[in-house]
Amino acid sequence: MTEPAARPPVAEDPSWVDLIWVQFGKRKIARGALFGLLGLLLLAIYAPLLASNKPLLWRVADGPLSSPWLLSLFDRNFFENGVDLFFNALLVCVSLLGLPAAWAWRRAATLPRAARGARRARLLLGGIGALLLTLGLNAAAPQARPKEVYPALQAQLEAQGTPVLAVYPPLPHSFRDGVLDQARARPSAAHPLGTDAAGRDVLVRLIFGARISLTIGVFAVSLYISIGTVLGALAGYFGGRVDLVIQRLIEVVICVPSLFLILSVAAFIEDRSIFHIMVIIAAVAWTTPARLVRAEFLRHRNLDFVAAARAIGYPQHTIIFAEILPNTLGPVLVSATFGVASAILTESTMSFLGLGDITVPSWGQMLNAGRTTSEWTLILAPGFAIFVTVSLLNLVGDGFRDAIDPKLRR
Amino acid sequence: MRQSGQSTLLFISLGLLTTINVINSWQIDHLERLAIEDSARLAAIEAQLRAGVPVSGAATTTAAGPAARSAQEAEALADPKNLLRAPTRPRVRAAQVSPGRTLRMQIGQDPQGLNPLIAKGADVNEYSTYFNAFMATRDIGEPERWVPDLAVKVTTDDDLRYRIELRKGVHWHRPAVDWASGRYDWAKGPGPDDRQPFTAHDVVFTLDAIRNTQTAGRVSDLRTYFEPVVAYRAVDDHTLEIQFKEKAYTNRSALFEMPIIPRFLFSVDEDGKPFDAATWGLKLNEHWYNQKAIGTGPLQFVSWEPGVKMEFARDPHYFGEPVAYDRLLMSVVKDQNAWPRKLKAGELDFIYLQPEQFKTEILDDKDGVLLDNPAIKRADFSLFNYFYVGWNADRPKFADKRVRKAMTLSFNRAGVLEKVLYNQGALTSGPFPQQTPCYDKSVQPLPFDLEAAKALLTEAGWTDTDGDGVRDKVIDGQRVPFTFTLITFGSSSEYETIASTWREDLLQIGVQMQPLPLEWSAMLKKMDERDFDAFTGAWVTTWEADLMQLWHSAEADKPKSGNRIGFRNAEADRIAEALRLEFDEAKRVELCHAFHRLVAEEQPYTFFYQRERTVLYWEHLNALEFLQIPPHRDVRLFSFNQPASP
Amino acid sequence: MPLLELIDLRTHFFTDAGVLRSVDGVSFSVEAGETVGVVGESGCGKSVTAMSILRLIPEPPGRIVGGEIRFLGQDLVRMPIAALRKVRGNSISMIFQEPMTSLNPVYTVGDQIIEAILLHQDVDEDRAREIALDMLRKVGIPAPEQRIDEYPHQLSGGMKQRVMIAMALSCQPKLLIADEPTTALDVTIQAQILELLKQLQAEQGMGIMLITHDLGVVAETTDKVVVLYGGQMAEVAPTSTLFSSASHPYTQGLLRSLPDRAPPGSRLPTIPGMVPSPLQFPTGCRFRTRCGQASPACAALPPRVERGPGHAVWCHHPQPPAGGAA
Amino acid sequence: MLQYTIRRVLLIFPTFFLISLLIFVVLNVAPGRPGAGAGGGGGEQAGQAEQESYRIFKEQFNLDKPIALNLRHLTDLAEVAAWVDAVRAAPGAVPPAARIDAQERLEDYGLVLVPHLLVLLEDADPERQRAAAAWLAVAGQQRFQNDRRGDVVAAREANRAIAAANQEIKGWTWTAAAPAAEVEQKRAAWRAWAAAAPDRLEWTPAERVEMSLLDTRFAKYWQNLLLLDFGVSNIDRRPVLDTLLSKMKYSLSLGTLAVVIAYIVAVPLGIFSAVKQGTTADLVTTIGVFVLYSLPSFFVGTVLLRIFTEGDPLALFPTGDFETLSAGPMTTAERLGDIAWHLVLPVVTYTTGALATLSRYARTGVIDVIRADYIRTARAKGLSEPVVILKHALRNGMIPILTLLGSLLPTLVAGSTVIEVIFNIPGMGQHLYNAINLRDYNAVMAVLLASSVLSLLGILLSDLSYALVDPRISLD
Repeated sequence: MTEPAARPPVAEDPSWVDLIWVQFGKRKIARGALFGLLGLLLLAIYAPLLASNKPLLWRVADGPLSSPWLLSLFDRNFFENGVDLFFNALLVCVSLLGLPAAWAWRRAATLPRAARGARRARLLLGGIGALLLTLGLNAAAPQARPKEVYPALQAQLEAQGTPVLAVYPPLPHSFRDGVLDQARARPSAAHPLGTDAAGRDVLVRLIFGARISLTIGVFAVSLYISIGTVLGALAGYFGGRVDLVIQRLIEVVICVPSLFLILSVAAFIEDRSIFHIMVIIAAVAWTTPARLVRAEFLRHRNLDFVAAARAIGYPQHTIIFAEILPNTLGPVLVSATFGVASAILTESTMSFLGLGDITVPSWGQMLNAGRTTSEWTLILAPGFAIFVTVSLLNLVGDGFRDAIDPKLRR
Repeated sequence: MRQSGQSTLLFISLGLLTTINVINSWQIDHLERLAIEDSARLAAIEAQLRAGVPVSGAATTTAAGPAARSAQEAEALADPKNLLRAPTRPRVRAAQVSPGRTLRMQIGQDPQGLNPLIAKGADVNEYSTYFNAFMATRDIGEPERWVPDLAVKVTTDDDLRYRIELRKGVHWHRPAVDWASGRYDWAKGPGPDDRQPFTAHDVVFTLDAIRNTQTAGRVSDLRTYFEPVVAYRAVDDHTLEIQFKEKAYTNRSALFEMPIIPRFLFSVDEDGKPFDAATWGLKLNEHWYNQKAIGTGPLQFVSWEPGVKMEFARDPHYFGEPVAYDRLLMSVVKDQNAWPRKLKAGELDFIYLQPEQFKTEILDDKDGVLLDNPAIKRADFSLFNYFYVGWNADRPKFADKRVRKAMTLSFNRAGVLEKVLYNQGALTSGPFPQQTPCYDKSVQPLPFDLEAAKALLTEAGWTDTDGDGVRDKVIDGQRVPFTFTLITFGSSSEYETIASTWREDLLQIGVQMQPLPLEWSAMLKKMDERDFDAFTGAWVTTWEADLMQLWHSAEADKPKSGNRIGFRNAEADRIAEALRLEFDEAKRVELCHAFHRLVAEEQPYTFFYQRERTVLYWEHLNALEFLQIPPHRDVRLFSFNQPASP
Repeated sequence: MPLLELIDLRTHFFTDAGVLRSVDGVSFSVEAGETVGVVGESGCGKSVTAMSILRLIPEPPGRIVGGEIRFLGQDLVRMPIAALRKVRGNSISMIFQEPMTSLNPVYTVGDQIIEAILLHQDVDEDRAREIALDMLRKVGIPAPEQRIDEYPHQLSGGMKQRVMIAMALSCQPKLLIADEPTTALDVTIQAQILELLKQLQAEQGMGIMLITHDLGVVAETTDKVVVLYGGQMAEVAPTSTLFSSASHPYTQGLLRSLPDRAPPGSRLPTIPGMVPSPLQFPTGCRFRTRCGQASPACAALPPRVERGPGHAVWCHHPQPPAGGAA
Repeated sequence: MLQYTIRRVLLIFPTFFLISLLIFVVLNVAPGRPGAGAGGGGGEQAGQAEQESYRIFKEQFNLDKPIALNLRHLTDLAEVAAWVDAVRAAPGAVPPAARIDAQERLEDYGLVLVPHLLVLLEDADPERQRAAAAWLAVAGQQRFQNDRRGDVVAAREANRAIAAANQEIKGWTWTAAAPAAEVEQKRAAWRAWAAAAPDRLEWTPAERVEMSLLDTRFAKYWQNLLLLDFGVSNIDRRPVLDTLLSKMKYSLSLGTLAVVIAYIVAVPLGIFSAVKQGTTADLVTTIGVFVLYSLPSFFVGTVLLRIFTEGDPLALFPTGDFETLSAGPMTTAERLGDIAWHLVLPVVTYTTGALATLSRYARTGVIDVIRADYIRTARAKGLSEPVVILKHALRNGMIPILTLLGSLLPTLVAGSTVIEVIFNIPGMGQHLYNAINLRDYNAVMAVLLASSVLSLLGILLSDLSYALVDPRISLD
């Protein structure tokens, strides 16, 4: 929630964002759901800390102490998916910079408004910079993979009588490497939700699935919000022929039933990855923010403060992006929150129908695989995960909507 | 109170209407019920009448077993020059016939159509054995023996010119059209139920259709066999002559197993007007009757609603042994997960089990009671196929047979078969079905041996020189690491499991493999363009071995050919060519065994396994029996152990 | 017996932010045939008082927490809701501030008037329509036969308010509560409407409770004035008395800010400060934060001080009449 | 109103055109060979890939044409020569992908190639001449005319001539071993053939423009579309429209039932929740509705199937399908009962999803109006609470939810893929799913277009119904 860099000369209540925040805070359920989401995000970020078959600490006899777990975080042969690498980079950044950043953010609140915005923008940029740096370092790092299968190695060494110090995460299983001998195990202490056909721990995959689902939701929505906002802004601001063309485009896209279109397009892409899926979802869903933004623009275009901005000679793009756009933030934010939920649902529906990316542990994928078995846990666990995430998002979205819509305020 | 007056009136009239409606519906329901009862009674009377009247051509089946079915057939079988021989056993035991029963089975998807000449697919081939008869069929007991079907006698002197004597008194099924409309009166024939007779002219018409380049679909596969035909003609209504250009072992099976379509129906449009000679091939592709079935087989077509069901009924005029029940209902159930549920609910009589279900229903079944119902039984049969991993021999990495062998050694086939595929099949070491004599049982599948694999790779020059854990080698002056991409069939999750398991093992020997799941069409494109390192695949095979398409080096250079891996081996070429011309069974087996040993040594494929199928069925069916040869499932073999419907 | 008598009425709103004591001890009465003006600044509780009478306060968050509303001797606060409905629109009618939105847009004006007539009078539909037409004619709507079948959006603001009045008066109520009936209208139409009300009052002899912030209107139309401040009584007096000898500093402030009382060319005097938020009313006299006469004593609740017949003021320091006024 | 309606109806056509263009392009640029879907799973059968029949297949479905813009007439001699050489090159000399590409181009481009091939026929290299003649025999083939519509007799007559001509030129090729005299004779035949119809081999600029725009898949598709011909399925070769219509009844029954039930439940629920806004009852309803909303329908369907069709105590319902397939003749009443019994679980699944949205709309709608001044007026008139809500609040509050019905039209008819797949209901959703998996372009196109048309109509209907319900809106 950054403030726009340039303050409009005759803007509406400048603490509008705070106002919404206060209104939102009054809704206990929505606030709880937001904390739930935050927890989910942390779960996704810290997934490797919860579950990995690489020991956090490892020492053979009196040899040097090492952390195969730490090395594995940026091993592109182990975490081969870009999503996982991104989250691992986040894990490092959040762990190292999270607390100082939060402290700095809070401290910024004591500053005067203008300085606060700038400070927070700088903080945000710094955070993104740190993330990119981590990712870059990771790309530059050698991609050798520790070949050892640690639990097996430990057993082997101990059988030889060599003392081994090994500290594993609470769930010492990999989300990826299955152990054929343990395939399709019923729930037990070692595997609280059992294992799947390849002998992979279901709970571990569920946790890593949160990364996939959140990524799909957030990225697809950011993508289509960007497209939609730009197109909607253009249509609403310029009107006339531009509006006509964009309107037609919107009309064309909304007339084709979206799930049908998504399924058809997905089926005709041969090597589907989750990035394809995100793009497809975005390509179909951008009309919602476009319409919202366009409507807001039409409403604001003739309002006094825009006329005032124009009268004192602000360039056109400044008017669009610094003055009208912040006003459209509210409805777009609401639709984005619901959008994330529906993107997650769409992805799991696609996976369920066999049109997803089968290489990633997405929840829909797991549910579809679980359907062939008679194990209730394999159906209920991913189903419940989807349900909880979507519920949380919907509740937060609902809270935002109530907070933004004064009509529903009590 | 105008308003209340109006509404009162409205309510009264509404009430009246409702009452009238209820009474009406009740009356209609009653009438319908009467009508249904009447028609059932009529059908019963009809069946009784028919039972008393012998039908021409079809001597009522007796318990004579393998005995000849007609005088004509008996005479023909007596001729020692006849290529066809008496069957070793009948398909149906007459005592089992249960009138009034419907056999209910599931099919996973609709066939492309029901014209066996146009529609492609293993399913159509199977269904056509229900409604169609062929020139000759393979014997159930001894598949190398041809037994009479539509033909009773086939003779040849040189394996080039065949003379065929057709069975007399056979009629086509009555087309399933709206006869009452009068539009189809042209299709009526002189036979019983206005049927049209089957003659040699139908065979000639079929051959014309196959050789007409305008036709497309399954015919294009058949055309390959019939292109080298010099001439064919109908000598008379029941005699046929055909001359091939080249002698080939495949000529016989092509001729005998060719689907035959009736001329009276397929040479004309829906109003009975003959097609133009210039374009009739194109018309056949979209013929109005392609979505219905017609034939001379034991079951006649009743209806097909795509996505819902397909129905067949016993043909009362069938010339051979009639099937043991009245109707065959195939309901389309696309979701495989629903199959066991539907069986359990009694909506189906038998189902195929998928590997996952096999695990769930059979391996995990503690009490040994299938689907928790003691009345459900199990049967298994082995399919004519083999799964393999193909190596692109044109890629430097896999040009070396030691490398290919190392790949096979590092693939824990037995483990995967057990854990992922639940032992629903058997490991295989060569390209022949294990039930056929061609399969050389002395050739054992390679073991899972990572140490041996490491040794072979080192021997082939692949060593880890830079210590990054991945072997490398200098090829064309460049140091390349041993990494490769395995294209897997993306629509099935078991491949994903198999690939991820294998990848872990390959890492142990310093090879990095990246699985790439692709849709079938994308996979096909990559294979056609030879743009792959390795891929997973499966071939469905036939009883007789033909090695030309997959293994001959001439095919290796053709784009879009079956020899996608670029296998070029002079010895293999020699064997494949010799096998085409060899008619002696013992010598054929020898050639096959030689070839089997050759590929086991060369490892162009990593041979994986031959799949088995498990079937669950209700015990009101007699123990299920399956054919050794494709399509394996033959509903003519199934029968109920209760005489009539409950 | 007065037509309507409010005794120590208290209506509070219970919100997340706290309790809003919008009406906190209001007492006055309305006699038959009398017009009582209720004045005060925005947020002083005028409208809430009016709505409390017919118990139209949205509940929750609002609630009448104390006091009595006696209408012809019956306490409306404790009356069962079914009985109250027989009073609503029948013996007590209401006209609202916003004629634009007070009529249901999806029904014709005729439907909406006839609905009320059918509800309270034992007549059939045809007769109800006649009554409605009659009323429309009475409130001065031209071509009522045509207008009766039109939708509200087809009428102008003044017309709508006339329709509202017609609806309110269609059952010959004994009391009419008019909540700023003319605020949203042009000045000329305002006068017409007030004139109409006066005329109809003369015909039907009903009591009118006229809520307004416009002292000019009060002077012209009312017999008695109730001045509210912060949800509490400030002063009550016959209209002429109030204008001549207002005693509450607030009332005096109000009167001073009337344009016709200030010398031409001079700056219009105003009451300093702003109306405090209902959440933060001061204790005791709620006006003390803005009052020039405030003393420490004002922290206690102000006493009711009788200043003459029908004239009372709630103040610790009642003022003598402001200088020189009529 | 009438004028507005007419204008809106007319506006449907350009929009529909754009939609069809969008879908067409999206589906056609996607890689993957039509008709090449499925297969694979249990293994493929070795077979000769026959070029001839694949070419006929492509021709039949216009797949040999470019998607929306045909610039093939700009092909020059060098390109054609390169392709001819690529196809006849020695094994291994040309990458397989390039060879396949060259071959497909030579097969697809048709008459455009003829002038260039005629030049190559005069090439010095006899092998090139031979290849040129072989490709001329392919490229010179004329298309048959459609003899199912229009002047059938004339079309048949023409087709006979075309067939004869095609047959004749097919013979004008020779083998590598052919004697020089035969080669010369056949080359002469080609020259004479070219000279006989020179106008066929040259194009005026106008013809080129026409070719660019009209000799495309999209143009051909639209030509057929104008005659309400959606083409035939490239899987089972039935007219896709027939299949579509036969599927519609299933989706329609399921959809209508589900929507009606959803409305019956959702509207009172929404009103209840709105009237009780802010109370515990409202909170519970809102959260409950949210829970339903967040449950993916495939999850609900799967779990319901598990619970209510398996297991002894709760095996209450059939395991899917629209009706009992193996049943004998039934009276209409029995059949309806059978269908209803089959539809219980699908409808419940369907409803859980729709319920949330609808009741949410109803609640918001009523809340929007319940604070309105005219509701206060209605109360002040002495109307009882039910009358206030049902007569005054509902009519206004229900405007959005009523108009929503219009936008539900496509869902009603087109059904829900997920539910139809899970419950094996052979409706349009399942049909689309299968068509997608089988790469049945025409069927996918038809389903998407049909549901788009329904959407367009739904939007129109919802706008019109808005005007009917709300007197404030005037459309003129």
